Amino acid sequence: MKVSYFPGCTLKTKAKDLEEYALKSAKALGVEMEEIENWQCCGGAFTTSSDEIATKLSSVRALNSARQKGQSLVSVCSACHNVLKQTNHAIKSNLEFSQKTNNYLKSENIEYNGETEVLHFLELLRDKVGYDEIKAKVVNPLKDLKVCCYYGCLLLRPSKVMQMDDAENPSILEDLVRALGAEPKYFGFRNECCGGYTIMDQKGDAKGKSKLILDSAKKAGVDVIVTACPLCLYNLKKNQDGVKVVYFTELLAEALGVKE
Amino acid sequence: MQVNEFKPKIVAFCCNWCSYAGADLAGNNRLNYPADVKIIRVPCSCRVNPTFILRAFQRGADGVILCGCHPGDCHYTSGNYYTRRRMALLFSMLDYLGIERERTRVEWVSAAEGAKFSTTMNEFVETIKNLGENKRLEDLRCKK
Amino acid sequence: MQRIGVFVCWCGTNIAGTVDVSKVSEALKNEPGVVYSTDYQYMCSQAGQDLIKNAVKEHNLTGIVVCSCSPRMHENTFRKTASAAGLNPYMVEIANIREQCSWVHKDIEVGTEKAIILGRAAIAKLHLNAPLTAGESPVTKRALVIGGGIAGIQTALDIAEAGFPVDIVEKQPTIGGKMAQLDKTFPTLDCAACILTPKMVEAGSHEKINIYAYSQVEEVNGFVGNFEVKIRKKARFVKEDLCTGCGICTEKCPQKKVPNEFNLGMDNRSAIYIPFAQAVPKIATIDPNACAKLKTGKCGLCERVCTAKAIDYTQQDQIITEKYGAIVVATGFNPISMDKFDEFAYNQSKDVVTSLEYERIMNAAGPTAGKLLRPSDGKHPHKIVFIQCVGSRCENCAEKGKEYCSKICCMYTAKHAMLTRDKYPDTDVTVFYIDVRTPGKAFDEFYRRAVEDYGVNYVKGMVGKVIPDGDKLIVRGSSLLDNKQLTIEADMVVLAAAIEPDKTARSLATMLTASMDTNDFFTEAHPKLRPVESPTAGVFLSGTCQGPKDIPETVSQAGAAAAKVIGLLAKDKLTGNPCVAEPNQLMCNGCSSCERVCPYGAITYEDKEYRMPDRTTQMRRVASVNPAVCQGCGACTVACPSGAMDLKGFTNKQIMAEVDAICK
Amino acid sequence: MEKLENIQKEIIRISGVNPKKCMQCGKCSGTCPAYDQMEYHPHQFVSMLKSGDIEPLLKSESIYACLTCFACVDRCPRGVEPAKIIDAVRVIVQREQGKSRLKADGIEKYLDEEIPGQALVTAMRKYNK
Repeated sequence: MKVSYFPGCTLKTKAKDLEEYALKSAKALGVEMEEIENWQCCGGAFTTSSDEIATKLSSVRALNSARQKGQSLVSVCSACHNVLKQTNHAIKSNLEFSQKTNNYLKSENIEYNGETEVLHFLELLRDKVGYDEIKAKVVNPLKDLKVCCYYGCLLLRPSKVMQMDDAENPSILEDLVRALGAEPKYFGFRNECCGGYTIMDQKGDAKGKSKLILDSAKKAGVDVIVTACPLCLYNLKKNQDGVKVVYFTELLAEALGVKE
Repeated sequence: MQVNEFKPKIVAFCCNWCSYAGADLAGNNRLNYPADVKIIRVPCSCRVNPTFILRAFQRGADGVILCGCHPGDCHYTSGNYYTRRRMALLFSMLDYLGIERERTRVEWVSAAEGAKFSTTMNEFVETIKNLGENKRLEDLRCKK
Repeated sequence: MQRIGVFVCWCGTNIAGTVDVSKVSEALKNEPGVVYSTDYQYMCSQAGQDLIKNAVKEHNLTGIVVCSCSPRMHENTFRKTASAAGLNPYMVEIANIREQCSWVHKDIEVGTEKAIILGRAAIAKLHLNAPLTAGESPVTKRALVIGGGIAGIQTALDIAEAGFPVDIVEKQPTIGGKMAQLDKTFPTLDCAACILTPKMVEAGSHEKINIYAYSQVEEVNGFVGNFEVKIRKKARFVKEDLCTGCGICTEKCPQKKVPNEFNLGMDNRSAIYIPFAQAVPKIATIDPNACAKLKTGKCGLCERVCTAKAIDYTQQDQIITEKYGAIVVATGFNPISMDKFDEFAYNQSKDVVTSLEYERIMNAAGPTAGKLLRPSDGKHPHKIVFIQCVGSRCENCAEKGKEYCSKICCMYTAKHAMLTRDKYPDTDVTVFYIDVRTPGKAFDEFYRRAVEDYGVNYVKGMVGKVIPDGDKLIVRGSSLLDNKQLTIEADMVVLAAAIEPDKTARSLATMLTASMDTNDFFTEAHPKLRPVESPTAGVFLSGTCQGPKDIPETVSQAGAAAAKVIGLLAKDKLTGNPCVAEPNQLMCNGCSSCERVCPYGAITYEDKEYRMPDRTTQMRRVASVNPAVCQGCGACTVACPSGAMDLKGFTNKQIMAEVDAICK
Repeated sequence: MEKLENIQKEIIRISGVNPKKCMQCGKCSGTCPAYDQMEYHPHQFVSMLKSGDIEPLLKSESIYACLTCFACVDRCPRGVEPAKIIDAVRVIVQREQGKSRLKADGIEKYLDEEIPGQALVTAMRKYNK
């Protein structure tokens, strides 16, 4: 299986782990992640205003490049995935937005109307590879490891657009963790916001939010918290005391025996 | 007020149990639609003989809309299924005659869908206004 | 040539506000055949009707056109008026210039012009009207009530008391419905079982009432006065005439881990079971999905312990066919699923329950024997949060809940809050509300008592999220009046789930050809004036199948539906609809096209002798319509290739005349 | 005054939100993780947009407190989507000259070694024209 891969800026700098383990695992599972040429930063956040065109063009270029190859567009970073999927949805559902966007891109000979399937790496694992298949390929079952799965917001919401899982009671990460042989631990704060980018200039507030999440996970009696988002990881790590926070891809690579 | 504004003539056949009641409900809720629409009450949409529709065009109607109960909800169990088949045949005949397909419309409106009745009529009148006068089938002898 | 009178109604300002009625009356005077035309404030009033009667006599009218409200409203009124004036009641045509003219147009010129055209079309049609006489059909003096909750029970009892036999069809093994699951009832706090079970017993023992429990309606044929219904009586694997309801089988049954529907799955029952102690009929039922004997052939314990020899593992479903004159729908409601509202964590924590589940927890016969214990660990909760409007008043595009207000939640939530505080003063109760809706007798007083006397903490606002955290539920909501976000650490959360019609209602409506609204509630013939009748003649509505209702409203509607049924069954003959199909046998070629499309089997063929132009005689096969069976849909008229078939009251010529008048 | 009316229309247009659908239940504010950082709360954005009381919103810091976590969008029972209103107000404020909250120069003071690029670009998108 071959898919187009959109890494995003953070995975090339501060979140190299997230990418490295994802790519290794994909290879082990027989998925070829073909990095898009000349990709540009997604912008980190999707501006919902319908007349914001320019900020969404980089996403459209990436979507179009996947379409030209007839491949799905996969990203590992929650933020990139959120922006790509919302942009794709806007193109499909808002005629005015789609016309304006295509006008902008005429000079680049791009005409894009939402044809590409946008997948998060997790969706790729669940829907294309299959968790049973992954379970069969686990060489290093993560026995007795208690894992809290932290979703945050970007993976799940807005649920009408993301359509990845039940946004209020998700299971895509827990099911993966279970397939890897570990024990997922439920905790109530798993889809609450970590404070996001406000860590930049409103540090105190963001810290408060992360602390609630960490406390709740600790109460669940947990060895490690996994997440798919570099910013969530950063915010949680800043506040951690005692609980390890890692990317889900790290556990995946470890279980598949390709971590090193 | 424009003097020469095109006032289309539109005949709406409505079945007594669903669509006519839906039209009444639109009235109860004061949901406006253009006065160009005039309703003829029939017991069931299947009472509408395609010749009635042709007759309307011949007499100068610019659009004809036929409304019945939703499929499966016909008061007479199956009447609207006959309507659906008959109208499909009429559509292909109108195509053959070169009458714009959009001049004739079939719509399912339940007794509870006053809002749908009103929006449907607004849309239909708009469509007919865009198409302009029906000249193809009009019988000039019928013109005063 | 007809002599036509035209009567234009003002309907106060309803019509006169956007239609110049005198102009309409003047304009229609010039139509051919019109010999009299006038307008009047309220044509449907006694004075208005007298005006029509006098005009008929004075001007020797042969037919009348009334330009007024919808014929669905007053066609019958004016037909009676005409009849009283000596005209045939079908020599009346209505031009609908209210619902379909004055109320939907704003400009008086536009409205007037349209009203004139509508009047003209009615006149054109009336020219071709012929006097019609209705046929008669007999009435089967037996009623069917579908659903055995409080609505169905009350309707059946009232019909039976009037002396007519009634059958109740109930899909559960016992009658009683939702009310049997309730603990106390607002606003009087009567015990639900104490007031319901005597009625259940009365229904069960009434000589005129026959209960088909554990049964479902499969097919409905016929029409008002003459329905034929097929009922599937599901196999209980217990002989009803032998079972004494002693309950030994339920005690001995080894399979005891079946979720108990009656307690909403909060405890277990055995594979052979009696839903609850006061069940009517009190007969055991074997659940075929749980019984080891039925699934694997091994066990048979219940057969061995039953001294009445009532167990029969070979029992089959039975189909019963019965004739009825009237059918009452009383299919009731269910709370909606909470799956799409998991921001309230219903699927994530056992301590988040629906109000109906809370009702069972509070009930002495419930899973906790009436003690307030939370489901997760059986501990007594000290802090409970109630959330109102879960799934009610949602916009449709949210695709999760219901657009309507479920009506009963405000009151039962107040009841739960009050009872909790009364029995357990150490338990803190908070209710989040958007509005508290208490429009009923002694309702608002009840709610105020909960607040003022029992110290229930009402917060105006909505909960956004319930977060299970350890053994607590963190409830985050807004207090709009304090302009604050509240975080409450609760032990239990109770959701006032919206209610929806029972899922079986949709297929039943199709069988009955009774119409439903977009929420699958049955529609009434008129929302104000005929609230317990379906637009389909002979079908009546009782209880929440028509819309959300509390118990007193349900009972009054049940009684009203019974009164309508009694009125129908008291008649020996029903006057039919004279607007039926009629073939011109001289034109009929006997092709059978009409017979094939008739949904009622009203068309048969007969051989008749005809004199031909050359003076020979010839036997010909021609169609003939049974006017008692024909419902007047008109499908046959269009199917007929020779144009022999026509529909009285809506003839081809009449409709064409209307078309011509409108297109003029 | 006329200008504010135009801004009201503009917010409704670019956010695609119809504030009249709101039934004032307050669920958006009940679920907002940034509630305490806001002077005007999500339900107030909806009701003030509806009544045309736009000026306080344009001046408020609340537009920078919204995390666009879409909790209010997902949970609103009437499909009103308050976050889109807040985003639209922010966009309109920032399109005015000199209204960028964060500039490229001076950004160093917010950085540490581990802060991911994602935080930077998101903040720039949210705080900058």
